[in-house]
Formats: sequence, C-alpha cells, structure tokens
Amino acid sequence: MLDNVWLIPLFPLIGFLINGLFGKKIKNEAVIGGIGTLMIFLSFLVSCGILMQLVGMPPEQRVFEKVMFPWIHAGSFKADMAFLVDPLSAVMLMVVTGVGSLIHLYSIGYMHGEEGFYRFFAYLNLFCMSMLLLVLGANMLVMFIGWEGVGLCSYLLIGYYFEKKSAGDAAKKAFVMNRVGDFGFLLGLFVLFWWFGSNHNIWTINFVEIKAASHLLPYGGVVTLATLCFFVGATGKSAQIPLFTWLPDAMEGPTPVSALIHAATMVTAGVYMIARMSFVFIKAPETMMVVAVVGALTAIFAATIGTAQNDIKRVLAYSTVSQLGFMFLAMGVGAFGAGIFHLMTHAFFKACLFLGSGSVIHAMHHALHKGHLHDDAQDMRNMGGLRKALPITFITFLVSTIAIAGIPGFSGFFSKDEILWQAFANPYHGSLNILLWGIGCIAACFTAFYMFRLVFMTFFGECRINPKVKEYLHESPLVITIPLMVLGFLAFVGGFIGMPKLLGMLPNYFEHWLDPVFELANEYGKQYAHSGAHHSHALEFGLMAFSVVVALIGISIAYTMYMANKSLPEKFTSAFPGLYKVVYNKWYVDEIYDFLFVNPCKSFGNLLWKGFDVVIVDGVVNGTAKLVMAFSAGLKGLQSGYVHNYAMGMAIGVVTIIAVYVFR
Amino acid sequence: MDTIAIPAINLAVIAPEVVLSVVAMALLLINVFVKSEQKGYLGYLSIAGILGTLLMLIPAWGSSVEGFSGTIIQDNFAIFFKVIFLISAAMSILITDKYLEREGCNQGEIYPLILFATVGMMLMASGTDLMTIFLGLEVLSVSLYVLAGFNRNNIKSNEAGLKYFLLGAFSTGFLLYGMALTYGATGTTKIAKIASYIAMNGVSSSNLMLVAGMILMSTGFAFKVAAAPFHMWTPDVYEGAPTPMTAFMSVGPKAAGFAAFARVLLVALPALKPEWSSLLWVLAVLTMTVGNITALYQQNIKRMLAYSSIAHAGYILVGFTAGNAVGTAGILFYMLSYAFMNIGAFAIIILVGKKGEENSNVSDYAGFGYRHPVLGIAFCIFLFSLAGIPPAAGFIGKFYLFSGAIQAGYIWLAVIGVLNSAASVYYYLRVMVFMYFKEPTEDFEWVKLTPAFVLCLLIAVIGVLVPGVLPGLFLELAQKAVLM
Amino acid sequence: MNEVILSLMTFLPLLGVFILLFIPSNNHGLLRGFTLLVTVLTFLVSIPLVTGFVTNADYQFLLNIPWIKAGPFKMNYNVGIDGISLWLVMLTTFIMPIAILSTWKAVDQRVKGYMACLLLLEVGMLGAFVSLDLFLFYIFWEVMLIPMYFIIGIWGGKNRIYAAVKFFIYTMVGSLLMLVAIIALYFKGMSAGVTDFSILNFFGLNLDPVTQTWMFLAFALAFAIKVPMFPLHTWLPDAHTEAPTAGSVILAAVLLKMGTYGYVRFAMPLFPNALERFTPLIATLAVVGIIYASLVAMVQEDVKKLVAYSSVAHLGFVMIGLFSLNQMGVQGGMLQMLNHGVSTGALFLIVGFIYERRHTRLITDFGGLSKQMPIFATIFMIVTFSSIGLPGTNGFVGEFLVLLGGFESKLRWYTVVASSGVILSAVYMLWMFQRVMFGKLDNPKNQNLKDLDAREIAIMLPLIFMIFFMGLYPKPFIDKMAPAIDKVIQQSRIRPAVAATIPVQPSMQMAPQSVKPAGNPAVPEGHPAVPAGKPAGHP
Amino acid sequence: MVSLNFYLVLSAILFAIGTIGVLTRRNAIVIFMCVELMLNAVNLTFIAFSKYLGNLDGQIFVFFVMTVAAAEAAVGLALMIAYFKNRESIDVEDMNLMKW
Amino acid sequence: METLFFLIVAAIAVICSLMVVTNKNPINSALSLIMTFFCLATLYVMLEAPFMAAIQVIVYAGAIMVLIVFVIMLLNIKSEAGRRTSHALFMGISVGLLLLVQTWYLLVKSSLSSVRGTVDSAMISKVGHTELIGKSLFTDFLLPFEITSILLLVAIVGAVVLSKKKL
Repeated sequence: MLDNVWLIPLFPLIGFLINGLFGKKIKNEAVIGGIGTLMIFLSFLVSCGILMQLVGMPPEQRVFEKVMFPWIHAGSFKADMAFLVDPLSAVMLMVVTGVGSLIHLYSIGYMHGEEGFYRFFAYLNLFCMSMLLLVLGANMLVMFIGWEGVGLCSYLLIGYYFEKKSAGDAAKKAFVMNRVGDFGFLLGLFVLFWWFGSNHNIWTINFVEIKAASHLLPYGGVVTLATLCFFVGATGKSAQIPLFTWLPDAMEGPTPVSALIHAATMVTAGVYMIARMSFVFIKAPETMMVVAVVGALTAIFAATIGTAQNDIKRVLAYSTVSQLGFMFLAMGVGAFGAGIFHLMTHAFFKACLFLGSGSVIHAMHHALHKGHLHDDAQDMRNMGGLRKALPITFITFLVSTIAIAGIPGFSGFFSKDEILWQAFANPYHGSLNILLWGIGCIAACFTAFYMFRLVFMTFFGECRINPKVKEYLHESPLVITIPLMVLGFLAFVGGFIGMPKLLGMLPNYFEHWLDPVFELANEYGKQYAHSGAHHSHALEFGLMAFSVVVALIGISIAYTMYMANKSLPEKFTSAFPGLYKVVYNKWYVDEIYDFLFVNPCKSFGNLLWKGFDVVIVDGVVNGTAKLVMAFSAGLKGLQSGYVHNYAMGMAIGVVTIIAVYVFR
Repeated sequence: MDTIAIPAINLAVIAPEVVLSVVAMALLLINVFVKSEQKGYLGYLSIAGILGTLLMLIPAWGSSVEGFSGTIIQDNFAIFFKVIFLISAAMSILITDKYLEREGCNQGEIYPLILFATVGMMLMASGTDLMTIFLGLEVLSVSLYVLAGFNRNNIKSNEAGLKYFLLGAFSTGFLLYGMALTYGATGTTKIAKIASYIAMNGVSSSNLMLVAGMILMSTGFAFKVAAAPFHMWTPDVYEGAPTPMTAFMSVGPKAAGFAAFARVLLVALPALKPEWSSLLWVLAVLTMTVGNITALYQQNIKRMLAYSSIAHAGYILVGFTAGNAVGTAGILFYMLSYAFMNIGAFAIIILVGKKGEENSNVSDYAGFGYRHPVLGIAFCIFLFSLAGIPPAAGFIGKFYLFSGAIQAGYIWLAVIGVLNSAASVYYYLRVMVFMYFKEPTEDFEWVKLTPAFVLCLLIAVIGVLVPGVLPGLFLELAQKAVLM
Repeated sequence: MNEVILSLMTFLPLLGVFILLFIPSNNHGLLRGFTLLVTVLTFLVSIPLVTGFVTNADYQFLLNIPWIKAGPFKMNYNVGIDGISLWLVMLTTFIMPIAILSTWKAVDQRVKGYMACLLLLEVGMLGAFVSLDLFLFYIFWEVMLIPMYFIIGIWGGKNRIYAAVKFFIYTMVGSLLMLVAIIALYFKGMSAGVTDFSILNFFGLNLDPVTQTWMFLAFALAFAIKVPMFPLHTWLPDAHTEAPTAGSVILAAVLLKMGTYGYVRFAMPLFPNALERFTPLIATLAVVGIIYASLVAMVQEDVKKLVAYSSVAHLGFVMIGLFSLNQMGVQGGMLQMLNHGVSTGALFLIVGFIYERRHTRLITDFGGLSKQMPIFATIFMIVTFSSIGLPGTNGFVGEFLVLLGGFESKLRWYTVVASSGVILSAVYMLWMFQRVMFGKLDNPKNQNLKDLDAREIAIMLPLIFMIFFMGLYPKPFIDKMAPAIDKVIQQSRIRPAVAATIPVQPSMQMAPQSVKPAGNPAVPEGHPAVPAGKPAGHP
Repeated sequence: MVSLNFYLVLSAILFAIGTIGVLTRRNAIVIFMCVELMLNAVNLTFIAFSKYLGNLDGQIFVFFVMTVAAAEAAVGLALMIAYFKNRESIDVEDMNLMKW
Repeated sequence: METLFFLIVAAIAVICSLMVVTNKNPINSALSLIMTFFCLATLYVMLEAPFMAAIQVIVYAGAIMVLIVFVIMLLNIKSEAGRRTSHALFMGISVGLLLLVQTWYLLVKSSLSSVRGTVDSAMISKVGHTELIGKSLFTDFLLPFEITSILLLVAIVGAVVLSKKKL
C-alpha cells in the first residue's frame, strides 16, 4: 500500500481534470459532484490503507519515501518529485482526505444550482491534490508546490463569485499575502541549503536527509535566521500576525470552501510545516519564542475582534485565526504533538461549525430568496431562534461549539488543555511561559464567549428574520446534514485518542503515534531547556480545572449578555464607544496596511512611471535626440547659402589648422 | 642646337585615359549630327567606351608601370580607383538621358564632359607628380563646374555651378600654394622624389614649410572630398546640380580626391604621418559629425544625401587617419560600394522627381514603398547600405574603415564614428518611415522606367548585396591595391 | 547530414521569402498558409537537433566554411550549437508558427510583406543563435533589426513610428559599440595568435584588465539594451505596445533573449576579470530593474504595457541568475529565458486576442470577461500564474533556481531584495487579471465578446503544454544544458594570475574541478559547481 | 641679388590680399579676379623657388597654372553669363536660393 | 640697387593688388590687376625667367584679362551696390592678415631644400631660358603638357555648352 502513495494525490488530480475539462459538457450535477467526491474518497481509502500499514510496522520504521521522478537537478541542487509517509503525514492525510470527503459531499447539496458547479468541484479537487502534495512532499520543494498550490486554489475559490468586486479583492489579497509568506519560505530554504552546503557539503532540501544531518546545526545563529524566514512563510499561510487579514476576507468564498480551506486544512499548513521541521526549529530558541509569542498574541487579538462581529462567517473566521494562534503557541513551546492534535480536533469542530453556518446561511438564503428579500443572509442580527427550524444543524453546531469552548469530554478540551498545560509547563522560555499560559487562558475565555454569543444569537431567542419568510425556513437536505452529523460526532469523540495520560482512561495514542517524528526535536530541546522543572500532577489537575472555569466564565458572560439581559451589549458599546468601534473595525489593521504598504506602493509606482520612467529615463533618451536636433538646427544655420560665408569658413579652417601646427 | 630627346613614351600606362579621351572627342563630333531627341544614343556609345576602358584595365591588374618620366603610374591602387570612376560614370550616364529629356536640356555634350571628368579623375588617381595630379584635378573640376551648371535654364543649376566654380577656384589657390611650398621644401614635384628627399635629408615636422605645404594641400583635397570645414559648398551644389550629375559628383570626384590625397600623404609624406593623421583625425570627427547632424534636419532628399555624403567622407577619413593597410583597403572597398549605393539612391530620386526638381522632399515619398514595391525594396537596400547595416556592402566597408582605425589605436575615433553612424540611421530611416509607414498622398509621376534605369538599379543592387554577403573577393582586391 | 541541419534550418525561411515573392499578393490565404508551412517545416527540421544532441559541453552540428579572408581578417561561416543555444534555437522555431498563427486575421493589409518580414526575422534570430563566429553573429544580430523595424512600423499601433525608430536606433547604438569592441578584441587576439573570428579562439585569451573593462562595457551595453536592463529599458514598452501581436510575441519570446544569450555566450566568458569587477553594478541594475519594473507595471493602464514592464522584471531575474555564476543560477537564468519566452509570449498572444476583439488595451475598458469568455479566462489564468512563477508551472523552476543560485553566490543580498519581486509580480499580474477578468461585465461593448475559436485555442495549447511540461519535468532541458553551462562558468571565472615566467598550463583552468573535495556523495558527478575557494569566504 | 625671402614675402602679401578680396567682395567677377591674384602670388613663389633651387620644375608648374587659369576663366565667365541671363545679377549676395 | 628696384616694383604690385580689392568699379579692379601682372612679369625677369615673364604678359595680362574685361563690359556691371557689412569686412580682413602673419612666420622659420639643381644663371644665359623650358616641357613634363590640351578642350566645350544659343 505504501508504494501506492502516489495514488493519493493522483485521484483528486483526475477528478480535477475530468471536471475541469469536461465538466461544462457533463452538466449533470450529480455526476460532477459524484466524481469529485468519489475521487477524494478514494484517496481517503488509500490513506486509511496506508495508516493501517503504518500501524502494523514497528514505530522506528514508520518512515517511507517514494521517489516518483527527478524534478529539478541543477548543479548541486537536487529535488525529486518524491513523497514522504510518516506518522505525521499520515495524520494529515487522514484529516485532509477525511474532512475533505465530507465537505465534497456537503458541497453537492450546498452548491446546488450554482452557475459554475463543475468549476467549483474542479477547484476543490485541485485544492485537495495540492494539499496532499504539501503534506506528502518529501522535500521542501515538493512541499512548496503544494504550499503555493493551495494558495492558488484558495485564490480561485475565494474568487469563485468573481463578479463581486469584494470577492476578487479578497482573492487577490489572500494570494498576495500568501506570497509574502512564500517569500519567507523560499529565503528560509535558501539559507538552510546554503548553510549545509557551504559548511558541510551536504546539498539537500530533503526532510529525511536534513533530519539525519540536523545534529550538525548549531543552536541559534543561522538557524534562527532560517527558521524565522520559514516562520514568515507560516504566518502567511496560517494567517498569523501580521499576515492574518486575508483570512476573514476569504469568507467571500462559498462556505464549504471556508470550511475546507480556511478552517480545516490549508491554514494549518504553517503549523504542519513547523512540525515537519521541528528538529530545525527547536535548534533556534529565539525563533521558538517568537513563534510562541506570535501565536499567543494572534490567539487573543483575533479573539477580541471575534467578539464584535455580526457576520456569522466572520466570527468563525476570527475564531479560526485565534485557534491557529493556539496551535502556534503549542509549536512555540515545543509541544509539537499537542499542536498537531489541536490541528486535528480543530479540523473536526471548525469544519462542522462552518458547515453548520453554511447550512444556516443556505436556509436563510433560500427563505429570503423565496420571499424576494435582499436582507443579508449571513448577518446574525437577522437570525435568532433557528434551532426549531434547523434541529440537526443546531445540535451538531452546539456540540462543536462546546468542543471549541473547551468543555471537558469534548475534543477541543483535550487538545486545548494540552496546549495550555505545556505552555505553562514546558521549560523552554523560562518565566515567559507563565505569561503565554495566561494569554492563552484569556483567549480561551474569549473563545467561549464569542462562540456562545454566536450560538445564542443564531439559534436562541426569538426569530428576527422578516416574518414574511419565516415559513420558508426549513432544515437542509441529507447531503448537507450527513457530513454535519459525522463531523459533529468526531468533534465530540475525536479527542479521546489523545486523552492526557493524567486522566488515565486511555493511553495517549496520539502522542505515541507521533513520538518517532518529534523524538529528535525533543532531544535537541533538552539541550537548552531549563533544567527539568518537574511539575506535579496536582498542578496539572489544577490548571485543567482552571481552564474549564475560564471557559464557563466566557459562556456565562455570553449567556448574560445575549440571553438573560439583552440590553447589556448596547450598554456596553455605548459605555466604550471607542473601544467597540476599534474592535468592530478589526483594530483598523487593513487600513493601516493600506496606509503603510498598499497606497505607498501604488503612488510610488505611479511616481516611478509618470515621474521617473517617462520624464527622466525616457526624457534623457528623447532629450538626447532633441539636443542633437537642436544642434542640427544650429549647424544648419551655418549653411547660409552665401558664397563668401563658405569661403570664410574655408579660410578660417585653413588659418586655424596652420595656427595649430605652426604655433604649437 | 640639340635635338630634344623625347623620352620613351609608354602609352600603355595612359592607354585607358587615351581611349576614353578619344571616345569623348569622337562623341563631340558625332553630337553635331545627332538630333536632339536621340542624344540618348550618345550615352550608350559613351558606355561602350567606358566598357572598353574597363577591359583595358583588367590585364593591367597586378603590375605597376611608371611612365612619362615618373609623372604617372599604373598600379593596382590606380586601377582599383579607375574602376570605381568608370562604374560611377557609367551608372550616372545610364540615368542621365531621361532626366535631361524631362528637364528639357537635352544636350549631347554632357556625355563627353562626363568622360573628360572621368579622365581627370583617372589622372588624379595615377598621377605621381604634383603637376599631373593638379592638372587631373583641374580637368575634373572644370568639367564638373560645367556639369553642375549644365541645366542652364534652371536657376538652381546656375547657382550651383557658379558657387562650385568660385569656391573651387578659391580652394585651388590653397592647393597650389601648398604644392609650391612643398616644392620649395623638397625641390621637386615628383611624389617619389619628395619621399626619398625627405627620407634622405631627414626633413621632418620641424620643417614648417613642409608642414604648411602638407596642410595647404590637404585643405585643397579636403575641399574636393567635402571634408569639414571645407564642405560647405557640398549641399548647395548637390542640391542645385542636375540629379544624375549630383550622383556622379558625390561618388567619382570624391573617390578621385581620396585617391590623390592618399597618394600624396601615404607615398610622398609618410614621414609626416603623426602630423597628418592627427589633422585627419580632427577633420574626420568634424566631417562625420557635421554631415550627420545637419542631415538630420533636412527635408529635401537631395540635400539630405548631400550631407550624408559629407558624413561618408568623414567615415573614409577615419580609415585614412589610420593610414594602415586595413584602413586603406577600407577606403577602396568603401568607395566602391558607395558608388553603387549612392548612385542607386539617386536613380530612385530621379524616378520620383518631377520636372524642375520638384517632388524631392522626403515627405513626397509617402507610400512610395507600396506603390512601387520593387523600387521601394531597392531604395531600402541602398539606404540600409548607406546606414551601414549588414548584409549590405556599406557595412563591410565601414567595418574595414573602423577596423583600420582600431588597429592603429584610434579607438576613440572609431567610437565617435559608430556613434555618428547610429545617428545617421535616423535620417535614413526617416525616408523609410515615409515610404512605408505613411499612407500615399498622391500618385507618383514617372520618368518612364527605361531599360537603362532598370540596368542601373540592377547593377546597384547587385553591387550592394554581393560585396555585402560575399565581400571576400572584393576585399582581397582592395587589399592588393593598397599603396603599401 | 548533421552538419547541414543548422544551415538548412536557418536558411529555410529565407528560401521561403523568395518563394513568397512569387505568390500573388492578394491571395492572403495562400500567403499565410505558405508561411505557416515554412515555419512548421523549420520547426520539424530543428527537431533532430534535440534528438541528435549528445549531452556534453562541445559544440555540435558544426559546419565551418571559410567565408571572408582579406587582410588581417578571416571570417568563417561557422555554425554550431551547444546546450545553451540548443534550447534557444528550439524556442525560436517553436514560437514562430505560433506567431504566424497569432495574426492570422489581424493583419489583413500588406500580408505578403508581413509574412516576408516574419520569415526574415526568423533567419536573423536563428542565425544569431547558431553563429560561432563573432562576425557572423554580429551580422545576424543586425539582420534581425530590419524586419522587426518594419513589423513595428508598418503593422503597428498608433504611435508606431516613434516606437519603431526608437527601437532601431537604441539597439543600433549599443550594437555598433559592440562592433568596435569585437574588432578591438580581434586585434588583441591577433597578437596572441588568433587567426579568425571564431569565438572559441577568444575564450582562452588572457587580456589585461583594462582592456577587458572597456570591451566588457561595450558588449554589456549592447546586450543590456537588448535585454533590456534598467535604465535602458524605455524602448521596450513602446515597441511592445505598438507592435502587432506576432511582433510582440517574437520580441518577448526571442529577441530579448538575444541580450541575455549574449551575456552568457560572449560578455561573461570572454572577459572574466571585467565580469568580476562589474558584477555588483549589473546585479544592482538587475535588482533595481526588477523592483522598478514591477512597481511601474503595477500602475499601468494598458495591458500590453504592463506585460512589457513585467518582461523587464523577468529579465532582471535572468540577469541575476546568470551573474551568480554557479550551475544553479546560470541554469535558472537559462530556464527563465525559455520560460519567459513561453509565458510572456503567451501573455502577448492573450492580449492580442482581446485587442482583436475590442481594439483597446486599456484595462479600464474591460472587466468581467470571465463570464463571457470562460475558455479564455482559464487560459489567461494559467498563463498568468506561469508568469507569476507558481510551482508546477515553468515560471517557478527558473525563478527558483535563479534565486537559489543567486543566494548561493556572492550576490546573496541582491538576491534577497530581488526575491521581493516574487511578491510584486503577484501583485501586478493578479491585479491586472482581476480588473480584466473579474467583476461585473458592465461595459456594454464587452457583452457580445466571443470566446476563443479553434485557431486561437490551437495556438495556446502548445504553450500551455510547455508551461506544465517545463514546470513538472524540466530535466531534459536542464540535463542538456548542464555541461555547456559548466564550461561557461569555468571560462567566466578569473583565471589564476600566472607569473610571466610560468607558462599557462592547460590544467590550470580546470582548477576548480581538481580542488573539489573528494569523496563527497552529495555533489553530483560532473557538476563541479562547488567553487574551490568558496568555504573560505563564508562564515 | 635680391634675397629669396623678399619674393616669398611679397607673394605671401599678394596671396593674403587676394584672399581678403575673395572674402570681402560681392561681385562674382571681382572675386574671380582675386582668385587670379592668389594664383599669381603662387606663381611668384614657384618661380622664386625655381630660381633658388636651380631647377625648372617650378616654372613649368607656373606654365600649367596659367593654362588652368585660362581654362577656368573661360568656364567661369560662361557660368557667370548663364547666371546673369537668369538672374540679371552676378552679386554673390543674391546667390542664396539654396541654403540650410 | 637691385633690391631697391625690387622694392619699388613690389610696392607697386602691392598697391595695385590692394586697388583690385578696394576698387568699387570692376573695370578699375581689372585694370589694377593687369598692372599687378605687369609688375609680376618684371619680377620674373629679375628672377631670370624671361619666358615666363613673356607669357605672363601675353597670356595673363593679354588674353585672360581681356576676356574678363570683355565680360564685364558685356554684362554692363556697374560698381557694387554697397559694401559688405563692416562685420564681414572685419572678419575677412583679419582672416587675411592672420594668414599673412602665419605665412610670413613660417617662411622665415623654415628651411628650403638643400639640394640645388643644375640650372643656374650661367646655364640660362648659355642655353637660353626658352629652350630650357621647352626641353623640360617636352621631355619630363610631356604628359602634363598633353593634359592641358584636354583641359582646354573641356573649357571650350564647357563654355560653348553654357552659352550657346540654341538648346
């Protein structure tokens, strides 16, 4: 099975080609959607097979590389088209193909009747292929194909409704911001390649080879430089400060896209990349700290914005940014396993949340459409009390919300708690850890608050939709609800495979599974970790309890404000109008970026073009020509037509020449 | 009283000149009996004479024969130039007939005059005595004064003739003074003796009389080849003269001037090389620059080509400055190709022109390339060759000229030369801009495209393209004709 | 047989021109068909070059006929190709039929002349790539100018005269100075025993640094104008904008490569000391060019101009690659040349398609075309992303190797700055794409646009194929080029200064190879890209 | 015995006067006469040199110069007559139909 | 004595040539020129070149100047309408004077050929100037002499072409 790993990206590629080339002719939505879904499902089956095979192998042998064909061999540089299967990529494969299949299925229902139906499925397949390449890449360059490929698909899918200007803008923004990250990624690659090559004559970008040689890397120094570059790449892809603004805008795409790309898979690429290169990152304590701090800051920053948004998808988008911050926090404190664990559980519940919101929007849209109204189908202020009309959606949504809020027993609790605990306990950053933990806790509180705010505003209370169309509200079809139910179930139970040892009910399968991947990193980490501060179980229990309390506080505030006392939000905003406005406007980050980068670039470009290029550069060229012409006009004037002038010219010539020679 | 011992007259040395003169005189006689509308036949007869002369030159190639007590020589150098003169004369004659008919001044004397001018040029090329050279130059000049003013009903032609005459006579004064001073400094007028005297007595640049003689002679020749600042007559005379004669004047006499110039400087005064090469350096730069730059502004195509011919004199001076084998071979090759390309271009100008020299503005050529595609292509070939763009012969010629300069270490001169060349591209292109890039505004009136014209153009095109693509043979000949 | 392929290929179009002259000029169909046939035949003739190419550093398919021998000069008709020119030749023959097809209908005036010009242009381009004689190279180099001048001037846009003349004179100035340098070089060589203009003679010359400096400057100027490098680029936007589609395509795809090819083939290996000295300057100009052109491209209002400026930026990358002087960089530069040929050529075709339909190129006149022209949109998108350098497309491989090579060389910091061009290219291309293709189809004139027809799709398909093929499997290209590039790199490195008493050993030039640390599995055999003294200069 | 330099200087003076005449007069015929004056100055130089050097080449040269002067006079005057017929003037200041 | 005579003749020559340049009336200029030619003829005699003096008088003063005077009469040219501008006058005169100064300077500064020919006063008085000239003309300079025939023919043809009545 392992040998057939190439089938995994191949199936979606086939799907893409079929739908992309012939989709327009096929026309039948069931066939198109069927092909798309089937292809990714086949990949899922192959992934399962590979997982089984891996499980059957002894842990230390669970690394397999498959070279397809040589790609770029130039001088000492060598990059093959090669795939790497190890426990880490296996996990990602399962997430991508599994969640991907569900979302494909969901899309059949959700996208029903859309104009570019075939286009959508083609893109979706293409995306899956790219994501799988990213995950499977055995060297940085193959990973980079996927890395940019997902960016491309994200661009295509965000711009799916290309007739809307905002969609086009958002797509472009997403791509460009990703490009900024890619720039970092490339630089990181260059630095690493150069360092290994010029110092140890190891010219490689292959992960396995780098890992084998990673003991040569020094701590800090050039590694810090390289990893910081890589981290820039990660911030672009995973929407961390300062490159996070594209993600909320990306909600212009259809909802399944948000679920698949901007929640479950693509945005986690940065996290995955750090995990993939954990053995390099851990050698750069400064970078680790930066990662942790940026992660924590993003977590809280996005969470604050999330509290003030009214668009249902936007809240989820900021929530995604915030949760990605948690993952980076985990990476930054060396809790790679925990980060990946959170990545997985987040994929379940966030996909479920997005799909749920999609279901809500779908229903709202349908209803509004029937009633010929043009109200915003995504604005929570138009919703309320939908639990009756959309029971399945409501239940799955609620389960996922509880999961994200971190209520024990649900998946999000296990993963988030693990992160917070390791942030507190891991010895890498000294006393900074406490601060990180604190920020994490506050962010968690905010998370619980805004998520429940969302649930309350959407599903509870009385229905604020225009009464005319109330009757049209009804539950979505089965293709939509089945994925919801599956994901809701996973959001509920998915955490148990990574249950902390402390609770003791199950062994932490997940961590054991990933152990071979991160072993080396942990080994390196010990070299500079502050000497084994061993924390007691009691402390761990205590913190766990604390995080639950925090979550509950968040929920209760939400309940107070949006269920019990509905005038509170009003009062709050009028009490702090400035703060509210700033938060509501996302801290004006977009505007600041416009001011700092976009506008100067444009005006500088204009200046260069109209000022420099046309006036100076071309001016010199044309000016030379004009000068010559003026000279010409002057010389021409000497040619007066008078014989005596000509004779005079000759005589002066003779006299001058003689003068020069005679009197020299 | 002693009998005069007349030296052995080696007629073979001057056979070409004699044949041509005889033909010319015969034509003068025949002319009396030919009706006005049939004067064209005289042209064909004169071409026959030219061909005969050419045939006489061929067996002489490779030998170097002196004659008449060392006043004349027939060497490869002279022969090569004579071929150029004859070709330019023949091609000019081919395009003369119809022009004269159109302008209404169809007099048969023009053909003998052209032939006499050619004889003068040939004497200049092979003269080895300052007197021979001077007389050859005067034969040429006097014929040219007449030819320039030949269309005597046309005021422009009158003016051209008179201007040329006055300034020519003036420059003759300087030339003669130079010759006198040289004579005084060396005691002889024979070129070989001048050289040997200088070599033996070690006269050098410290002898101001010799230097002054060199300078004054140079100015005389510079006038003939239209080098700045002695070029100022050129545009006016070229513009005013009948167009076929302009074509003739811009090639043959220029070549003759260079031939004599080269013989005097290279053979008689090699000892003064540092002096004259620095003088020529300056003249070359001035000439190229003034010619090209002023040409940029011209609207009248004849005048433009006049300035362009000044510029070309400048390029040739570059090769001359070098004073080495490559440069001199370059002069020879360039003059040959210049004959083809320039006369070809003037042939087209005659075709496009109307009576009274109308229609000779660059803007009159709008759309010409579409109305007459074949002529258009031919014109383009000539212009590209003038601009020095491969694979035309003009490029190879320039290549050799500049190579000579570079070999002699005058790299900056070569650089100035190529920059000038680049500037010149503009005005040649400008003609093409009108020919192809603008829509035609009017129909082109025709001097009917006679076989003679076709022949002339054909020769010109072949003469531009063949030495351009396969220059080997021609360059080899030029190399063998070099004076050193 | 092998000897004549190159000449046959080069002069086949010339033969075509002669036959073309006898086709009645009002039979447009025949004229076009015949020209297409000739170019396709040329392409077919050129295919044995790839199949018969032996992967080594030697020149192949050699043909050497004495041509001119006069005075001190000896010029030969000396043609041959190595790995470097092989692909450029192929690119030329490949792009020509496409170019012919591109203005199949758009040019309906003076078709005969147009076709003749295109064929002549092909002769010039192929000749320049295959010449191994400096003089012959120069001749072909100039011959290219004439047809291009007419193509721009006769069949161009509104401002065509200005553009054509500017193009011509600009190029002329540079190339004439190069001519001076060629001649001077020959004379320098003569004193060292060189007897003809074959470039092979000149590679081994030990010129003194001052001479090298001047000659390098002359060569570099000529090539820099052609490339074009900042600040000598202003002819390019004008020429591109005014030229008819085929002209722009050929200009972008092949003509600009002449400049970069000139650097690899002549300027770099001939003058190593000067190269060393001027590398910072050229790298600076290249980097400035990348950033500058990108910023200017960003604010263009005319699609074609935007693409033209993007060319300037792309070729800046090529220059960085070439001057990084290691296998990766030069390889990348070469690939980038090919890629630029394919993708920018395709972009100009695309611009041509919409221009034919709407007779405007202003971005503001478009918007929302995706809806009306889905096939067009797809193709446009692919090409756009190829131009941006998306992995998986051809643009990436070249750009990546250029940056990698640059980073590994002395140009590290230049490369870091240049890398930001990767971001900017995405900005301007996507912004343009968005404004043209996305948004509402609100301009009534755009509402009846027809999607691409079969001919247009047929033109684009080979290009699209190449975009992906070169992106996913560049190995054949890289492998065939590698030995030749190694050779160029060795030639371009400063030769060890040898004291006058010690004769130059041939093996001295192989120094980098022999110093290569032994027993190093990570370095592929035959790619001695590890410079001998490198570790010393690095931390 | 008059020293050679006397003759040479005299001829230089005449030559200069002739030049001044060419440069300052307007009448074409007078200009031509000034040219003749220049030629005569040269002739004087030739003959003086000839005497000094003791060979006759210079005098022969003078002989030819005179011939040339005659030929030029014939053609030049014919040109002036032709011009005068068309223009009713031989003032060189009127001769500027062609310029620039 | 001889020097004094030379100085007188030279002075007359210079004055007459100045009158050529300054006289407003072309006829007066022509007459002054003839006078100058006579002075030169005198000097030729002093230089032991009697034959040259003779043809100077016959050809130059006689033939050429008569032709010129004839043309002046034919065209009925009055004195010049006005002088050139003072600017042009100044330029012309200063260039001429500069030329004079330079020639003077270089004549004084330079050396003549040191090789003397065989023709001296004794030989001239023995053989006769005309014969010497004649011999030289028909031996060493035969070709140039023949060329003059062509030159004169050309001049005649040219003059005829330019002024014959019927075209």
